[in-house]
Amino acid sequence: MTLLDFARGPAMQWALIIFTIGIFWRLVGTVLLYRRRDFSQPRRKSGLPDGARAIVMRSVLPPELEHNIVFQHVTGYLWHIGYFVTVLFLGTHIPFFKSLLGFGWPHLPNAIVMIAAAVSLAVLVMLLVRRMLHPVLQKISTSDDYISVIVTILPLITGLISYANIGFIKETNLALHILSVELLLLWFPFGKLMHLFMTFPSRYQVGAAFGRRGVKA
Amino acid sequence: MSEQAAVLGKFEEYIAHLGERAPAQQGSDDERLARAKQAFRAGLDGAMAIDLECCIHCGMCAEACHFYESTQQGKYAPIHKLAPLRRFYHRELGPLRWLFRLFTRDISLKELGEWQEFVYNSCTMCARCDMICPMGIQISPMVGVMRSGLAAAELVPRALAAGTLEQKQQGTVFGTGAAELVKTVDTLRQQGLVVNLDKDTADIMLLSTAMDVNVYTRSLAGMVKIMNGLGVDWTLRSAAFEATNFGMLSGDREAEEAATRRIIDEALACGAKTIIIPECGHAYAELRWEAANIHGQPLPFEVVAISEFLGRELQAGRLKLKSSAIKQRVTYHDPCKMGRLGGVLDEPRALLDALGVELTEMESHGATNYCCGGGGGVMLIEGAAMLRQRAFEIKMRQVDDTGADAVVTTCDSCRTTFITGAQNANWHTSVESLVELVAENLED
Amino acid sequence: MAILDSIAVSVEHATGNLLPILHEVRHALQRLQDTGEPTVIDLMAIPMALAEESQLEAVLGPGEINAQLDSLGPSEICETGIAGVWLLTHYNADRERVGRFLEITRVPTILESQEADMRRGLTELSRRIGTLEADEFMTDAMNPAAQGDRRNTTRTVE
Amino acid sequence: MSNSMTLAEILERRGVSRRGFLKFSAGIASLMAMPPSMIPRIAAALENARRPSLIYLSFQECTGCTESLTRSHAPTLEGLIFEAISLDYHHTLQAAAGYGAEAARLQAMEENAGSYLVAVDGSVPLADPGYSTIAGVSNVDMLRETAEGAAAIIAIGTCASFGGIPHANPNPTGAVPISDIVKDKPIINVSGCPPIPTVITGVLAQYLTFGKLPELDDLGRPKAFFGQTIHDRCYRRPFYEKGQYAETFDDEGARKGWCLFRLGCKGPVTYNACATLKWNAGTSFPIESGHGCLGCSEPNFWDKGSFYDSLSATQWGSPANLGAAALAGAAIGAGSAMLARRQQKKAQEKQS
Repeated sequence: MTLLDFARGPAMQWALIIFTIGIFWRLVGTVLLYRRRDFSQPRRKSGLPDGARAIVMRSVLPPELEHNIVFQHVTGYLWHIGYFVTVLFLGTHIPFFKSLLGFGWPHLPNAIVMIAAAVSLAVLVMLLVRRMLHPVLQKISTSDDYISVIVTILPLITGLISYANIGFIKETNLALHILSVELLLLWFPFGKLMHLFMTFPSRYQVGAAFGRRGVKA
Repeated sequence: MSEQAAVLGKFEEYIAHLGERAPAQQGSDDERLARAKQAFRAGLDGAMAIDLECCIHCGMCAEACHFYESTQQGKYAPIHKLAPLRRFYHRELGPLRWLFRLFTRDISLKELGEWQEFVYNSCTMCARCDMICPMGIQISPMVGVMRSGLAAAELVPRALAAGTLEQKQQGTVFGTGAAELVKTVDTLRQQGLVVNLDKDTADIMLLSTAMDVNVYTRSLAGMVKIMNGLGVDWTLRSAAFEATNFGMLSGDREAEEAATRRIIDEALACGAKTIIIPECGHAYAELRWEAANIHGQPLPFEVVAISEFLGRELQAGRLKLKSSAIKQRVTYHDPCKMGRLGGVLDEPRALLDALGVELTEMESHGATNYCCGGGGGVMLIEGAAMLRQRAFEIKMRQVDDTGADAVVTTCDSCRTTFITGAQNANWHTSVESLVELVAENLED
Repeated sequence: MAILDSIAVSVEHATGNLLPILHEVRHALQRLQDTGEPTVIDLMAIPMALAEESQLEAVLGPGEINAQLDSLGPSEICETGIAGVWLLTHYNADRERVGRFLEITRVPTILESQEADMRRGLTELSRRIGTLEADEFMTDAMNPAAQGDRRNTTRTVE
Repeated sequence: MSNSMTLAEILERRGVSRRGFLKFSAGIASLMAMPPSMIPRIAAALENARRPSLIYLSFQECTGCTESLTRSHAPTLEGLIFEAISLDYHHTLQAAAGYGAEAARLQAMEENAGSYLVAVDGSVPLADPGYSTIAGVSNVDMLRETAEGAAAIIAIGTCASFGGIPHANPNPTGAVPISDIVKDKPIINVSGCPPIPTVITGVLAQYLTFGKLPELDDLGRPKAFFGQTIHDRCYRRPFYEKGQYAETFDDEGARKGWCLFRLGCKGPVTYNACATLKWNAGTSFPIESGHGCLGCSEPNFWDKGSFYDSLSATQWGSPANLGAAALAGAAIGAGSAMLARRQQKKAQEKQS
């Protein structure tokens, strides 16, 4: 049982199991909490149009709000898109999804994916440093924020190292890369990475709540 | 304008001593903490849970908050106001609470005490941060839950505590009871106005506030004049004329519900089909959106703000206004609880349009409007004076950018904050009440 | 098996090792001329696609000398179109390729006659001469008349 | 041929010229991926190498390695290497059988005590010695007995090196590699299923040439042949770097000879010399003929999931477990939510 076998075999198996249990536990445990009924007279019959609209349009803010956060928006989307392009469209990642989901999709040339990965890594590191220095972020950051960003950066670093074939021999590089992905899967349900799932209901709620009072949010 | 300032001066002096009448502390520390936790547990719900679960601490909410923008201090970041509530949620209600309890420290009374500055002095619950949060978190309602926790732990700023105690025990605000109302009504009647007070039944039950009865009597007079002009069946009820709700401002659920129930019962008693809320922001938020929930079922009558009502009457053609009566260039300040949190955006503008006023909007107006800095009871907290003034500077800049000579608004708190803010900053733009403008320009 | 054949496999110039080898040959040739030092490159150790191998031979081109060594299977030792650059290919008894070298030298060492072989050659030659002389003695003794037309006698060597 | 003669003398006896000997040394150098400049030194070393005796034991094996051994295209193996080494015992190749064959083995062991080589092919069953015996003697006993006086042991094939297929799950015979039994002798693992013929003779030639054991990696395999992975020396590597993969065995990518990573190639994690020495006399190797590497020279290659699942596919178990995990998570979540609701209802009653 080499490190790579362990990483590809039992470690991946248990990481995915704990990941799945954790996600459903936290999602169902949150969604089923007591929800207050609102008897007041709504200005809009159903919350659906406003809620659905907010899920998308909350990313596009009116100029008077946007001009203060252009930096956060640009860097945020830059590294998110770079990260997902790397994860979803690298040639060697597709078989992983194919084995998990049963279907695959076309991939992008390595050159493009590597640029996306490098940009994403650079921005993530810069944002981590900013989190330590910015007056607001210093005040509101918890250990979860730091763990989550490190756990997100590690697969990117080990992935780039494995691709560039520097550092350890290939199996160890690949094993470390897979283990870092498993660390991400294990931490996922317990930290703020859950916003991958929680963002959409939350945006729906703000859209519906403000829409109920006749305001586009 | 000067006569108003004089009366306002008297009122300010009254507020300055309000704190002295704050209730003494009763519960022991442990009881107060337990009650705070109970308030948190009762106040939180599934929607707030999802919000608390998906905050990624990106700090963007601070970029929308006038208190942070004007002071640039990290501690005024909106999400920071919810830190204790978030930890409580993860320890007590969240799905992984048994796990989080191992790694998240409990909340303490001392910490809640420190948070008074964040959830009262530096937060008007204006919900501008709710408009920017990339995760769609509604921070303002949760600040309300924080306030209910601090209120349960007797940690309310003295002025708000005193106001709440008075309203809870005597049912009056700033010492203005039925007698003071009658006195003002008599003065209006001497000016030739027909004031329906305590009619047995009426289609419309008009509400007023202590501020209107004592300070902005022309606003009350304006409402009366317009109502008579429209020939609607209305009345004021001395048993429940007070729209202000100190319980909502301080977070004291019990006081809040008592004041609201009093208005609902009175409306049912006189068979009103509509309740009209005077120029008061938080009263609209309370009665329009919370009263039915306190009542426990949909209300049998409609709840409308005066600006909303007049807008509708105008659009229905029943209200006729003299246009081009006002020459000044004007900008409109949307009271947060009317506009962003109430949805009353178009009616006031329709009225201003009918008055032939040249309206130039501020950069942030309507749903993204900057708060005047005095709402949510912050106007009464003297500890928040510096913060209010710094926040007001943003509003002044926004108004100056439009080049308007006057600001029209439709909320007593905003109006008072504008007047005192202008005095402190020696700022010459005047502030007008929408209702008074309409009343002065009714077509005969 | 027609199906398998139908899959036309075209191997592009994939490894990209062709140019590096040619550069190495050029340096070696330069060194040979400057210092006289020969160089041997083992082509078997360098992964090359089929097409690249034939292209290497095409670039170097055929030369004037094509030597054939028959020992433990055939070997071809030929000078390429570039003087001083020799291509050696060794096969074993089953005509399977055993070694393939590029030797940049005046003459590949394997072409030169070897000491041990020459020593053995010497003894073998003297033996053969010996037998030849013995034949002539026997014929003289048995048939003195035939001494004259020695030129066209064909002898079978016992 | 008695053991006293040196290889040079044997060659002369066979009428092989010195030039032929140079060609043989060049072949050995290329075989062992030695730098060509080493050829003269190899020739010199080979000339006066003493003829070691080799005892070839075959245990739980499929004779694939022996097939591979005799297919070796190293210079005239049949004629020369065996001449160089006296193959005193190989019960597949030797004519003698039964006690005669055993007698030859024992005799060879006595004569060359301490200096003979033992080549072992196949794993040794420990569950029940009776599973595999030769002339009534169980494999494990024969191995221990033969290994006693051996100078070194060459485990030929993945079975002897790491247990191979008999060792694969569920390993009914309790098959173990040679290194599990013989602890006190140097063991050279020439893994591969079968190993490349030239690698076997290469190791023998190296021992013959330098008289000492080749440098071994951490799994006891000669670094000369197992120092790099197939992936390192694969001629399709540029396609891997560019991200050009064959998706099926006959799609456009496969026709163009693109990388087979996505068809399960285990090249990146398999150490062997297939990519350079190639098979069938340098004709080709699995990847060149369009099929991914199986990783046959690595331990437990049979138990590492399907040969057609790519390295990044991972063995994450079955959708059923994840389904069960989802249900379990949801159930616990629902439970925790119900408990929380009850607490909240109590708090709200107390509140109002």
